[in-house]
Parts: sequence; C-alpha cells; structure tokens
Amino acid sequence: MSATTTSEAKGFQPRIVAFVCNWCTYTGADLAGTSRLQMASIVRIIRLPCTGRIDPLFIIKAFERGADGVIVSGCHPADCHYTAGNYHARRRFAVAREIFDFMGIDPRRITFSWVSASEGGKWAEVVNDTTARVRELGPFTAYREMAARTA
Amino acid sequence: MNLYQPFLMRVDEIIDETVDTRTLKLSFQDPKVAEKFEFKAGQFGEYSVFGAGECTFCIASAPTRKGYIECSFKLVGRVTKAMRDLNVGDTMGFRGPYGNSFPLEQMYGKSLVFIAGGIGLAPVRCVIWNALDLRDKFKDVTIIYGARSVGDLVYKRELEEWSKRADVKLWQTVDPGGETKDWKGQIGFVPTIVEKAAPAAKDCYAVICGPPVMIKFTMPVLEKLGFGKDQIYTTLENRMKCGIGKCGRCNCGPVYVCKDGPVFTAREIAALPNDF
Amino acid sequence: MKALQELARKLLEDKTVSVVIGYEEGPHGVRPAFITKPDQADRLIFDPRCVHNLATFLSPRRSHLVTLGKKAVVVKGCDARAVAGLVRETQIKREDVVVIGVRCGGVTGDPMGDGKLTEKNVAPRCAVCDVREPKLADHLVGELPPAPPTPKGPDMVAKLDAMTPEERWAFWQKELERCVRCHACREVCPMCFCERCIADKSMPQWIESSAHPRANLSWQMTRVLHMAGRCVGCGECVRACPANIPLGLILKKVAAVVEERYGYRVSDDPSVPAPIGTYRLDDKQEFIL
Amino acid sequence: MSAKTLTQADLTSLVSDILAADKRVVAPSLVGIGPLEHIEYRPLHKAEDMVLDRGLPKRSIKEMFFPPTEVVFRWKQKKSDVAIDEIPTTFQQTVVIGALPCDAAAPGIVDRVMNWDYRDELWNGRREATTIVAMACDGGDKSCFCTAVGLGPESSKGADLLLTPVKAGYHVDVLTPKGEELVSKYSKRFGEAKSADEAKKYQEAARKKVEGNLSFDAPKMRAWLEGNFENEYWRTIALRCHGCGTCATMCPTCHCFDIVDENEGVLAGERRRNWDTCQTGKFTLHGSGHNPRHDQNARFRQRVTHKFAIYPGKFGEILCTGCGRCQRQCPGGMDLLEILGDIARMAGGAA
Repeated sequence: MSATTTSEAKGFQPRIVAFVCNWCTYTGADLAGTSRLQMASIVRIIRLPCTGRIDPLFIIKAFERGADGVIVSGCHPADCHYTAGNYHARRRFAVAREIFDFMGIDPRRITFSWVSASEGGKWAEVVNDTTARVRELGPFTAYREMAARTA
Repeated sequence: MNLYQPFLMRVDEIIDETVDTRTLKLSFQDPKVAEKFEFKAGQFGEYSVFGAGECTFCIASAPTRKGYIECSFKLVGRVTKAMRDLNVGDTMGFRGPYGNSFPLEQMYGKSLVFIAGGIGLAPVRCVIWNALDLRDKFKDVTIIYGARSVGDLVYKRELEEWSKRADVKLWQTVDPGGETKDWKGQIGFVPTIVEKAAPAAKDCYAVICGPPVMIKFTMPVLEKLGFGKDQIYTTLENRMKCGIGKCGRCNCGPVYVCKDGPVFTAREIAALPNDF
Repeated sequence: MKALQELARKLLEDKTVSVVIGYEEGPHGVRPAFITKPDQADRLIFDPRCVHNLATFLSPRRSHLVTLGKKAVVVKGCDARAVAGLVRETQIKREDVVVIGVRCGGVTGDPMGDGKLTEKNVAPRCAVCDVREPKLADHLVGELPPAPPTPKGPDMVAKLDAMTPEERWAFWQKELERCVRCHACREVCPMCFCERCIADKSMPQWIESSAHPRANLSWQMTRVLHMAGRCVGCGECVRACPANIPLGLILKKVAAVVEERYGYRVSDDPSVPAPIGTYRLDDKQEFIL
Repeated sequence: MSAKTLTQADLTSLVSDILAADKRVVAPSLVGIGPLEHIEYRPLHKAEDMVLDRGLPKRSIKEMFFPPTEVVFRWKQKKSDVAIDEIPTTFQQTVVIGALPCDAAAPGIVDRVMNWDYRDELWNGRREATTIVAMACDGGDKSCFCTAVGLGPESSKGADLLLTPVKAGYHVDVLTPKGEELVSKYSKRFGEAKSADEAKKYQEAARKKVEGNLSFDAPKMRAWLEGNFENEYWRTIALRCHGCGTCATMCPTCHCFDIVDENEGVLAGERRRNWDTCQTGKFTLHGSGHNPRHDQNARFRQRVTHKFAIYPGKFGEILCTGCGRCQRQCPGGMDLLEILGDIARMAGGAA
C-alpha cells in the first residue's frame, strides 16, 4: 500500500455505492480489477441489467442506508445491449439530478458516467474522481441524521 | 410492555401442507408465558416476523394440546413470504389470544358436523381436535372437507388419521377435475356433499369455514336440512391489524370482528350488513 | 353559463353521454357536479371559484365513476392538458369522453370564497396561463373573460435556486417534516393513475409507509420524478395537502427542467409524446463523465 | 368549579413559565410559507409563537395524543434470537393551550375505543400527561356544526380550563382537578374573575352563530343509518370523493391505524403504528383480493355510519365534534353537513 492511501485510510473513508449495467461498466470494472489498476477500494458495486433499470429511487435508498456518494454508470450511447435503455436513463437522470439538487442534495455526490467493457482505465478514473470529490465534501451527515430521526 | 408488543416464539417444526400452504409449530420462548398461556377454540392471534410485519391467523392447534400453538398460512404477501423463509429454531412474534370462541361447552352431548373448504380447515381443525380430545362429551362427529384439487387438501396426515377412526365420519371431496387417478374420496362441491353427508339436524351443531362462496351456498343447504340459524357457527376473516378493537379495520356494521367475533352464528351473520 | 347548460342538456337528451361532469353551487361554495338527467343541467355553472381539475374524475382507477358510463367533462384550458395526458398515456380513449371547454379568466384557490379574483387569491397556475381557450375541446363555450390579475410576491423557485444546497436542504426538511403520508396528493392527482402505486408496494418495499423524515423525502421525491413531463400544474395536490406542503414548488421546478432540457411544455395535444419515455440521440449529457 | 381572569400578557407569561418548568406547551402557531402559511397545533419554542386569533387550526389536536407515526417497540436480531426494546408509556408533561372546544372534546370521545377491555397505554399515557386549556370559539364559519352533535362553541367538554375572550383578556373557567392544579401552581398569573357576564354574552353570541348551520335528532339519525345500509341514497353518495382521506387526516376523532414494520439496516428495526383511513381501497383489501368495500360509495357510507351509528351504538357517543374540517378542506367538495341534513330529512328528524 502506498504512503498516500495509508494516510487516507486514517481519515474519512467515504461510502460509495455504484449502480452499474451488466454489459459495459460491470465488465469494465472487472477489467480494471484484473488489470490491477490503482483505485480506491471503497466502492460497493451493484450490478443491474441496464442503466434503464436504475431508478433514481435507488440513489435515494443508497443515501438512506448511509452512502456518502453514488456512481451510476452504463454503456456509451449507441452501445446499449437493449438498444435504448441508456438513452431513456439519460433523460431520467438529467431530471433527477436537478431535482436532487433542488431538494438540497449536493449533485457533486452523484457521478454519472459511460464506461465501456474495454475502459478499465476510465472506470478507475471515475472511482478515484468520485472518491476524491466525496472525500472533500465530507460524510453525508445531513442525510444520515435525517434518516435516523424517527418521528 | 404495551399492547402491541408480541411474545417471542420459537419455530419448533415446519410442516408443508400444499405447495403454497405451510404449518408452523411454535412454542413460547419465555417459560413463564408458556405456563400461563391459555386459549379457546376459535380464537386468533397476530403473528409477526420481525422486519416484515404482522398478520392475523387463527390458532390452528387445539387448546387441549398444551405447550405449543400452530399456525397454518398460505403464501400471499410480504409477511407470509417472510414466514416461509423461517427455519426451525428461528424467532417469531405472537400477540393473542384474541376474539371470542366456539361455545364447546354448549355443544356437549350433541352431534357435531364440521364443514370446511381449502385452508378454511385451519380454524375448524382447532375445534375438531378439541372435540376429539373430549370425544366422550359428544355424540356423532362428521367432518366434510373439500378443496379445489387433491394437491390443495391441507392436513393430509390428519385427514388420514381421522379417516381411520371409527368414531369420526370423514367425507373428503375435490372439485370436478381436481381429482387424481387414485382419488378415493368424493368429487363435487362442498354444498352438494353436505346435502348427502350431513347428519340429522336434531341435536347437532355445524361449524363451517371456507371461502365466502362456499359458505354462501352451504348455508341454504344446511337450512334445508333443518339446521336452525343458532345451530350453525362460522368464523369471519375480515382484514385486521390490531386484533383488539382499536384500529377500526375489521369493523362491520355494529361489530368489530376482532373483539365481538370472529365466531358468529348464522343468525348473527344474517343480521350484519353486507360489508365483509 | 346558459350555453353550457344547453349543451349539457342536449348531450344528455340525445344520449351522447350518460353523465356530464361540471361545476355546481353547493351549500358551501362551488363543487364538482355529476349531471345525469337533462333537467338537472341548469345546475351547471362556471365562475372563478371553479378551481377543481375535473379531468381527475376520468381516471379509470375511480371504479365508482367508471360504472356511470360515457362522460362529458367541463375543462378549463389547464385541465384539458390532464385529459390529453390521460389519452397520451393510454388511460382513456379520446373518443370515450366528450370534452366541453370553457373560456377561462383565471380561478381563485378557494372554491368557498366570494369568487372575486385578486392578486392575492388568484391560483398560482393562472399567472403563467397560455391556454385560456382549451384547444382539445369538442365544444367550446362562454365568452373569453379578461385576463386574470398577476399574483405578486417573490418567485419562490428562483429564491430556492439561489440558495446553497445546505439552505435548500434545511428548507425542505422543515416543510416535509409536516407530511403525514396520507397520500392525498396522489389520490387527487389526475396524472397519478397507476393501478398500484410504488408507495403501496411491500415486496420489496421501496418507500416506507411511515411519516418520518426519510420516508417523507423519499416519497415526495419519487412522486415528483414520476410527475416529470406529466404534471399539468393544476395544483390539486397542493389544495388537498392537509399539511400545506409547497408541493407546487418542486413540480414547477421539474416542469422548468423538462422544458429547458427537452423543450417540452405540458401540452393539451395528446399526440405530442411525453418527454420522459422518449429520447433524442443528441440529448444533452453534459453531466455524464 | 371556580373562575379566574387572565390578561393577554399574563397568558404569555404563563406559557413562558410552563416552558421554563421543562414542560411541553402545545398551541396554535404559524407554519408554512407564503400563501400556504397556516396555523397548526405545534409544540412551542417560545410563548410569542402562540397564535390564538386565527380560528381553527388546519389539523386537529388528535396528533398530540396519537401521532401520525409512532414506534411501538424496537427489535434487534442476533442469529435466531430477537431482543425487544420496549417503548416507555410515560410522556412529557404537556399543556395544550387554545384548543377550540371541538378539538378539546375529541380525545374524551376517542378514549372509549382506546379503553374498551384492552387499554391502549400509548394513548392513555399521553392523555394523562396532558392538561387541556380550551378556548371558547367565536362561532366559526358556515362549515361549523358543533351544536348539532351536542357540543357548542362554548362547550367545556374535555377541557381542564376554558378561556373565553373578554376585553381584559380571558375569563377562565376552572373545570377539573387538573385545571385547579395548573391554576394554583401558577396562581400569580391568574387574577380574580371579573368578567363572567361578558364571557357569557360572548358565548351566547357564538352559539347563535353556529346553531343555524345544522341540527338533527341523533337517535333518529342513528336508527335510520342502522336500518338503511342498502339504501339507494348510498349508491351515488361519493361521486365527487377522491378517496384521498383528507377528511380523516383532519378529523379530531378519526383514529384508525395501520401497524407496519420498518428495518434499520438488516438486523434491527421497529414496529410502528401509522394513521390510516377507511377512505382508501387498501384499508379492507384481503390477501385473497376480495374487498368488502369495493368502491368509494361503500367507503364513504362506512365513514358516516361509523361516526353516527356504530360508534354511538357501541360506545355511547357520536364520533364527531362538528368541527367542519372534512367539509371545509375536502378537495372534491364532499359535504358532510349536506349529507347529515339529507339523512335527517329521510329519518324524519330534521329540526
């Protein structure tokens, strides 16, 4: 382990949940792993058939359960295994993102990306970027405290 | 401990009745509660799986069998799914017993006919075993039980046991088309079988439970056979949540089924508005 | 008014429809009316107290109304968009409903008030109205009244946009903590037509049914997102809310986002596709890495 | 019982005193933003937040005794074992100030259902911890009908103290031992009663204002409801009803609830009781798909029948205080006053 990661481990380790599509990003993430690329190891990956299956509600649920950041990633436009799932998702997330922002959820906590099966390097970048950004924002205590209030 | 807090129960045994029906045998985890716990045939409880919620079921075992209770349920929703996921040794919650009961003492010295359809045998089974454990207090005991198909018959081991007993007359039936090649019982709907199998109405009580349509068509048959409205008992299955007359859900006309029922005579049922 | 009554009478007399859904004067102000006999048609009225969106009653979910048979419905321009929405999303067939459009000069938020439109009581949606004459209508009645007064007061959406995320968070937490999860907002909404709402599903349970802060936020955000490109801005949810939560602000925001990104304004033309549920290859994706 | 006087300034000081003693004070106060600003009964942070001159709060006082959601116990799981964490049934001492008579009377009516045979400790715990200082109403608006259900704008039912606005502030009727206790504890705030006559006049004027809105013969109405479940009248009763349940949410006496489980992570959670209403289809829906109340007409019939026949039959009181919220705030324009008037006419008991 390098010196930087050790010192980081002592500080705040953000909890990040990644919702990824089965066909591109998941395979890309796999490639990043098998290629032994350097990246933050704190991302929990949840694999879904397609970005079209990823409901903005998933992101809300992740925050409810204590996530500090969320990554949503799938196939590049025109590469969707189901032809148009990612195009539909793109519209939905564009709106969701602005509404999250409007409700006071900092959009910098949520990363959207297209990562293909061959882009192991890009996946590592997305993970590292998101981790760094969320680390800077600090733990999402506002949401956690709100979620813990019982009445 | 408030009213809505359940007793903790241990799952002692799991018995699969049909593909989607299962019986759980439960015992109280606190020996003090186990010792004090008593109930009467026909009463029900709120069974719960922690994290899934509560569901209302009758107590399917007989009050004469101490130390445990049984619950038979069909897979329909979130709670029953969670109940199916339990293993022997797991913990469940139980609140009860609630509601009124079948007036067995009043039936002493008389004949009994039990009529049930599908999973409706569960509450009736409780009374059957209660009566059979006090067999010398009753005259003839007849059981008429029907299900959609042979596969849908619940409590198969007990049906077998009752069919072998000389002091019980058991009629089993399945809907036309629901029989198997080696089916030895009747074929036909419950009301039809009741017409030929029911004992004389004099000095006899009928206990009936099953799907609403079965009850609807069986009642007139019993009346034709001379059963008075006070000789027929049934148990209502309204949706309930609290079980103790608070939450308002089971309210039907002047009664709260959970507290004024669930056991009613045919006369009482006839007086209720058509809201169940 | 006379024209409206005449039309309703005729539609009922020649059995074109079996019920006309309009407005009547009740014992305590204006309310929806269900006219089934020609001789009741003179009960129908239209004035600035007619705030209700009657398109809601066309929803196939309302089983006690489905049995009434073919309906004619009185709509303002804004309500016509809800009829179009129901047709667009195949909840009703256009030919199964007779749309009676009324020319509208704005409505007040209060059906029990005196009906005089002022800057204070004019319904928020009237300020941005561009459909005072419904286009979807099979029949159009009434004279076009003068335009409604413009409400004064700060533009709350702009005010919220100018805040920091933390301030917005605090604002919504304070407002949403009052939510009692009665789901009245959903029940009165003409566009909430799901046979089974995700908030009622328990396997799996995505949205908890209790009225605590996390479930309240989860519920309201989900409803708003489901309303993207659907909400017709009628404000019935705000009127129904027993906690006076400013649901209109979020819905207004989502409508603005949809318009800005996809050039879609909620339309009374059923053939215009809904923006969510369709896509363009060149949709903006500046937020995607 | 005795009478006192309280000036406006003393009332404010009284609230400050009670707050300083670590008790909770609940009173009408302003909430919401812009045109949606309204009053609700809320726990006060400071005495100045109390707003007593804006009439009836949007929602009733019931949520102070029966919150929209409340935890009934928590649980933790460890392997096959479950441990239950009990919820205390004693609550912070609370003084409700400025409850209008239609709200003050409601908890006493709901007490009946919460205590037949099984005593609901959560309800009773809050009831016992609460002192209600009611305030006589000025007669409200056209939707009020408290006098029709045996109450009135000056009714002291359910109140420990009753304030009546007078020129000097408030005339105070001390009605119960709980009320006595409050007065004696903060005796320096209360003065000698001087305005009994003025208060009486205020109350009489208020009553006159309400009385014309509705009146009916309750026993006759009950008899009609009991005998006319299948009456044609119900077939189209709820055409304009959306089934939103706002009537029940607002209602001071509607008390139906649901019991649900919620998870905190994977091996812990809580069971809660949440408000529910007979106006939704889900309320009575069986697992089998059978629904006894299959449409909105049947559901609305249940609401009316339960309030004016079933509850009186079982518990001896009408489950309604005539606050009029269900009519005033119904987004569909359902009108309980009109319905009750219709039934009273059919029952032959219209006055």
